[in-house]
Amino acid sequence: MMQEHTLRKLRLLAPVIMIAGAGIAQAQPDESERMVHPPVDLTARDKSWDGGEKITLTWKLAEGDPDNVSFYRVYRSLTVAPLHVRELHDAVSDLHDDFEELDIPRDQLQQCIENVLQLMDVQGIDDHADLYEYTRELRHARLSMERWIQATSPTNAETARIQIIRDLDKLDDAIPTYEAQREDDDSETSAEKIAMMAVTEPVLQEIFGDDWKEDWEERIEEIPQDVRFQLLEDRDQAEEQAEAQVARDVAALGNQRRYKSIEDVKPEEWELHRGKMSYEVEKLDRREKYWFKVTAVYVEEMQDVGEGAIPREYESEPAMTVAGVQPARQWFDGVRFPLSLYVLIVCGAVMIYIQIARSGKILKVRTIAGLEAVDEAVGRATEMGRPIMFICGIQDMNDIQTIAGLTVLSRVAKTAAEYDAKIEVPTSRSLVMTAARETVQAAYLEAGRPDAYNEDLIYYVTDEQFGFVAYLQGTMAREKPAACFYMGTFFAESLILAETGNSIGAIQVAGTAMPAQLPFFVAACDYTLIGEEFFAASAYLSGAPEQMGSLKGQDIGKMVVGIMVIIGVAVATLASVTGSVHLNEAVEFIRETMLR
Amino acid sequence: MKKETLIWTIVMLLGAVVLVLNATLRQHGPAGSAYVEAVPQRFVDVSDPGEIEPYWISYDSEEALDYEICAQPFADIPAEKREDWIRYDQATLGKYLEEEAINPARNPYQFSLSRTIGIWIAAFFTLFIFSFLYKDNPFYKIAESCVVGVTAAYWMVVGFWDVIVPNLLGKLFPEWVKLWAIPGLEEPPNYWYAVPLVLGILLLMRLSPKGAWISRWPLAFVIGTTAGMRLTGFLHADFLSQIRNTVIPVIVFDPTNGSFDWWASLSNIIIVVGVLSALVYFFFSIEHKGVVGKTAKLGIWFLMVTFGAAFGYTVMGRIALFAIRLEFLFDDWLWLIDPIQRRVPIEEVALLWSSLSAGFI
Amino acid sequence: MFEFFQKLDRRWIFLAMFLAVAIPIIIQLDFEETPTDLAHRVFDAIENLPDGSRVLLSFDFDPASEGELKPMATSFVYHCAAKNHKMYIMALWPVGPQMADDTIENVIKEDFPHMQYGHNYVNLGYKSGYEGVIKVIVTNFTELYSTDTRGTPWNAIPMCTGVESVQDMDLVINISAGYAGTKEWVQYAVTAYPDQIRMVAGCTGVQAPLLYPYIPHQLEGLLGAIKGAAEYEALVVEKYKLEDDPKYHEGIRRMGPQLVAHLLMIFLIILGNVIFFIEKKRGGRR
Amino acid sequence: MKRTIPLFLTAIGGFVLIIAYYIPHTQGWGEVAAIWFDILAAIAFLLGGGNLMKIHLKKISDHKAGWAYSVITIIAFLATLTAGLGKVFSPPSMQYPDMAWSGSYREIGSAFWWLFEYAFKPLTATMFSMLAFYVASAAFRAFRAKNFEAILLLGTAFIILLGRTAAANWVTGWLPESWAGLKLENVTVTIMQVFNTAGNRAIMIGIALGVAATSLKVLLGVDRSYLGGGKG
Repeated sequence: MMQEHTLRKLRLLAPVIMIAGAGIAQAQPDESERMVHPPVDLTARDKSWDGGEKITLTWKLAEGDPDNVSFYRVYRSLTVAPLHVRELHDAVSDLHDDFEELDIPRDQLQQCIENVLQLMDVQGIDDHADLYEYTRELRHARLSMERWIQATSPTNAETARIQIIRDLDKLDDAIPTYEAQREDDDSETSAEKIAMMAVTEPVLQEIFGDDWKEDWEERIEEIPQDVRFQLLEDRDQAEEQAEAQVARDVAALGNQRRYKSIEDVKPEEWELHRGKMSYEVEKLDRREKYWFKVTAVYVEEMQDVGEGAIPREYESEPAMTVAGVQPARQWFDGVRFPLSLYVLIVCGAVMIYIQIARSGKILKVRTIAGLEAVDEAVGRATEMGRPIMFICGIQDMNDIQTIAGLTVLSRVAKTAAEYDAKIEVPTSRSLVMTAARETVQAAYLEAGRPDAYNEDLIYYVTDEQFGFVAYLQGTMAREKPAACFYMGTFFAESLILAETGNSIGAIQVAGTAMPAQLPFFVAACDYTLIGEEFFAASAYLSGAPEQMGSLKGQDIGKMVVGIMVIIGVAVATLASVTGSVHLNEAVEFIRETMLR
Repeated sequence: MKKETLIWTIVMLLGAVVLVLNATLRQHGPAGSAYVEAVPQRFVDVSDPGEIEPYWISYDSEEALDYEICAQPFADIPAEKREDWIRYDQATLGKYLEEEAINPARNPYQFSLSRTIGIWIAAFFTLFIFSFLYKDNPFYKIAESCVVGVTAAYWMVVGFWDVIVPNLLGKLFPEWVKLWAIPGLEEPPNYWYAVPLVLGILLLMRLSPKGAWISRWPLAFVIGTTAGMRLTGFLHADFLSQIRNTVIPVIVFDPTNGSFDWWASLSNIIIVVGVLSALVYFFFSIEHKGVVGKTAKLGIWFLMVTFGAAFGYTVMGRIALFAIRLEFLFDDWLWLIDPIQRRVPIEEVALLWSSLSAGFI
Repeated sequence: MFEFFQKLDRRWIFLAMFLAVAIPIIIQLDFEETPTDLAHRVFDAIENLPDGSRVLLSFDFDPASEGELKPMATSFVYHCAAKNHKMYIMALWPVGPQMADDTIENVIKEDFPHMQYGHNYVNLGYKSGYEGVIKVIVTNFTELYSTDTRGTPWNAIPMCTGVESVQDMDLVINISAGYAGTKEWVQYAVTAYPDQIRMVAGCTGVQAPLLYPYIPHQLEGLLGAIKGAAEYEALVVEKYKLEDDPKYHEGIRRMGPQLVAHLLMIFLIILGNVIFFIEKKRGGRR
Repeated sequence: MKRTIPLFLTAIGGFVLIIAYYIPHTQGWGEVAAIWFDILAAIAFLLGGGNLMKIHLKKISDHKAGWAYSVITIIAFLATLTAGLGKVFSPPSMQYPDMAWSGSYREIGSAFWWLFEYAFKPLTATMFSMLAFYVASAAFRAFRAKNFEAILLLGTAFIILLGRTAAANWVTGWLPESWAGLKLENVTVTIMQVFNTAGNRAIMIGIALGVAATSLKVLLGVDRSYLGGGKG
């Protein structure tokens, strides 16, 4: 049983790597032909002002880039964080796929792997209880596989062998990390378990005979006490030894840290000019320390592309980071810093203008065609003695358009109350019904006619879009409202409503910020408030000077857009014309930092 | 008016006659019939007597071979250790006939009355809704009343099972919910979810005349959080990202050979000009006169092209929707066409037509 | 005659539209499809993935848009299954899982009976929260999807072990009929992780114009409306020799009525304008 | 008091979420708020559903015109509600066959599924498909070349309508390869990618600003019409 342990050491050290090396060497017999220079001065630092999952790497480009370098391969040290589970699983399932693909007969070997996979799938490999079983299977699989690779005749496809060896390497990466994790957890590692069993098994066998496995647990009392004590002592000792061994292994791991490649990156043109490039490693765990290495890789162009051929790759010596870097989380998300500036500019402008308006200065704004129609429509409804229909979209209160629709409703309801017209508000959401009742009630109160307010005219129909529309279509055809307002979020129903309204000859005013529905409202309604105009409508309609301030503020926002676009386009065009490195960096800065 | 009623009565009678003929002249039962496949579902609890949690597996699965209890016939398993029911999967007449020819005694496919009624109801609902295109009528009103009732309740049910149970009850009282609704739930209680519960109760205070004012609190909370989320969300997603996308060079060179790419340059110029001019249209502070007016006019042109494009695209979708409704009527209900060959050969339709025309002659 | 058209009762238009769609359906009129570049891009995105890749399919539509989107769903699922991709099916729309079940029933159960639930495909079901769902699952699936629709815990689903987030998917396919749909996926998944998440989408005609700005950087390919579906279908049919299986011709079949109806629309626009100009002329003379 | 507390709640809720957006630690709060909103909306169903019942029962008891339709609505409503909440004919989940309530409420074969499949689905889909008719009549009536803007609108629609079917091939299929850019299907793509992109971008930017300003007005209490009666 101690064999297992030796195996473990073996795996960590020589033979496989030798085999693997041999395999790859066979595929690339003339590696010495080409020397790729490594990148230099690799530095890693925590990305500041982020959520603690990014580290920025910077390195000087390798000598001979771009002619002799196709790309850079970035590696990062394996963590002992949850990632290991996935790596392990990936490695095993890759192996499994290899065997499926190669059409190897279902011998013991593949059975082993399948058993492992099944174990992992069913229990999840976090389950400590199955650890022993599981690692044992894995070890069997490895051993058999190595034998198979050694034994296979040269007629076997070379690529297949290389593939398997690569996958074995991956597995090799994965297992120690996995065990190191166990070590960290302070639970029994598989090595310890195995060592303990190695001590226990012969004793049990001696006492209970060959079929001791069957029922030793029940018969454990039958073991003489002194033997039991001795056994426990031995087990403890074995565990200690194994633990020490694992610690040594882990330490060895630390020295020859395991890496995995995360991405192949090419320098941008301007980076080539600068001779320096950087890369942001994402998705890191802020509880971990990371080491990185970067190599330069040259891929030879293939002359004749045959089935299954692997292009030759020449990889340089790595540039490595010496100290581990731990990503940290800051209290402010720096990526969003420019955003906060825009928010401040836009909101600040709105607030300042509101303040200016409150101080009594009259702000001039242009007229919007659809808005005069509002009073006209209400007036006509009164004349004709028919109701007004107001629909504030089909979305719930968590849509700002619904809220904007309600503010328009407040104004329409006030006018209606003054004219003594009947206003009907069917809603498609319960919360909107509640809010609309508040709104209309307030409007009636403001108009000095709280008694005329009838709660039952503001009612809920159904949440379903087309159920709601079916109801509206029927109701509009029957009640023939003189004026219809559609203010809020609308989807496909826009045209059903507008066409029905049109067929009964109602004045229709629509306002929405749904670009897809605007054409239908534009085509079938009398007036349409397009996009931003819809949000502006409430300010116009209220007539309150402070509301006008918000419109001025919005214009400042549009000016910011204009300035940014013009500067950006100018710089981008200059960069495109001149090909200047600095200008390209500037464009990059504008796009990726200022407008992120 | 009377004449119209008469015409409609005749049309409807004729329709009914055609339907009856279409139903009766079919060789294999009335048109619009639905067929199902009965799939027995059998489960066995294979947990050991000592275990608290039962472990159920399908009696017919491969896994069942590992357990001794499944070696005996299903009926012999103790009643508390087994559960079974029949699941009815959608099937087609073609499959039914195929199986009937080979193995009529144990045909898993069968006629389904409930689903046949369903198809007929669905077909009538479809016609009722379309009838509104002629004019409002009692049939449409029936369909309208049904759709309101059914859909309102539908969303309430969805809200209950998909929101209230997992996200409110499941967070506050996981142990209890686990007992009856979500057996697999393994979460510690999260008492933060008492906040929406309290807000919800405040909202319901509206039902009592005195408590109406307090129901504004949850509403205020909702509106506040919505405003907060949308403010940053829109500025980030739409405002910034659209500016970023517009930062493009207006003179473009082909990256492969360095020659001037007039097409890409032109498109980029149009995009930049379009965005800026359309934005000028939305300016509120300045009247649309002079240069501003002209630019705004250009902006409107861009908007109009955008609207036209959206219109053209949308038309496609609407027609496809209508086509699928007609396919439902012609295929599932009337069995006039059979585009995906779900039934027996089409000659039946020919038979129907010939007998119909024979009837008329 | 002119008077009749001038005051044309819209019910005549309705009748014309009805006939324009109904007749081609009954006589089963169809035309050859020449796929455009966008459809090729979608097809290639799926085709060029190595076999057995992980693909997330989000079914964000309901029966109301089945006419346009179901043919796409069918072809997407067929294509992924034929390439042996692992399909993770989810939905941002409450009825999405049912749409998914229908498609699974029609495609996988019938044509790929060997595919196993949990190994080759899984239906993760619907989660409420619109784009909120996307925001969460781009970094962590299990936070929302602790189980699939059948109640199997995430870790017990074989194909889900090792999957942490949307970033682990090799491709996201979104079939969307509106909010929340492709736009939200682009905004909150692709834009947030441009290097990790690739996406193609099929959408309704209404949405398509709004999504064009995202092509090709954020969205590799886009199938717009039934036309897009038919083009993509034509590619799948050609590649996998499905000429004899009418199930995969739904989009192509539906282009017949589509064409006639479009021609009718064009005729109506022209007619409307002719009337308008005659009116103007007469009015001018008066 | 009746007005101040709601205003205060609005402002607090909004500003907290705005600030939370910038702090890595709290960036998830927006999602929590969204879930809470869903819960609140689901509870509000009681108000909406109650109101629905009230209106229709009132119609029935008053024997208003068309009260019989209200009876249909109420029957449909209650039947669906019972079928769904009670999971009628809905088999248990496969993992827990002994727990009657463990299955999905919309399992195929259940009563709720039946209502969905044969009532909900055909009714809503048919309603949706009526748009095919309305689109036609709108095109006939509204798409007239009254001025240059209208010409642009209908011209674009025209090209897209043609370009998105096999008809495109008939009209411009004869053009030689060197003129491929003028083929209708390519013109369609150009319109979509250039003009449509520009127009939509401007609309989207404008909307974003409108949303921001409206939100701000709500948070600052400048706009508080939704808060109901009472000056203050």
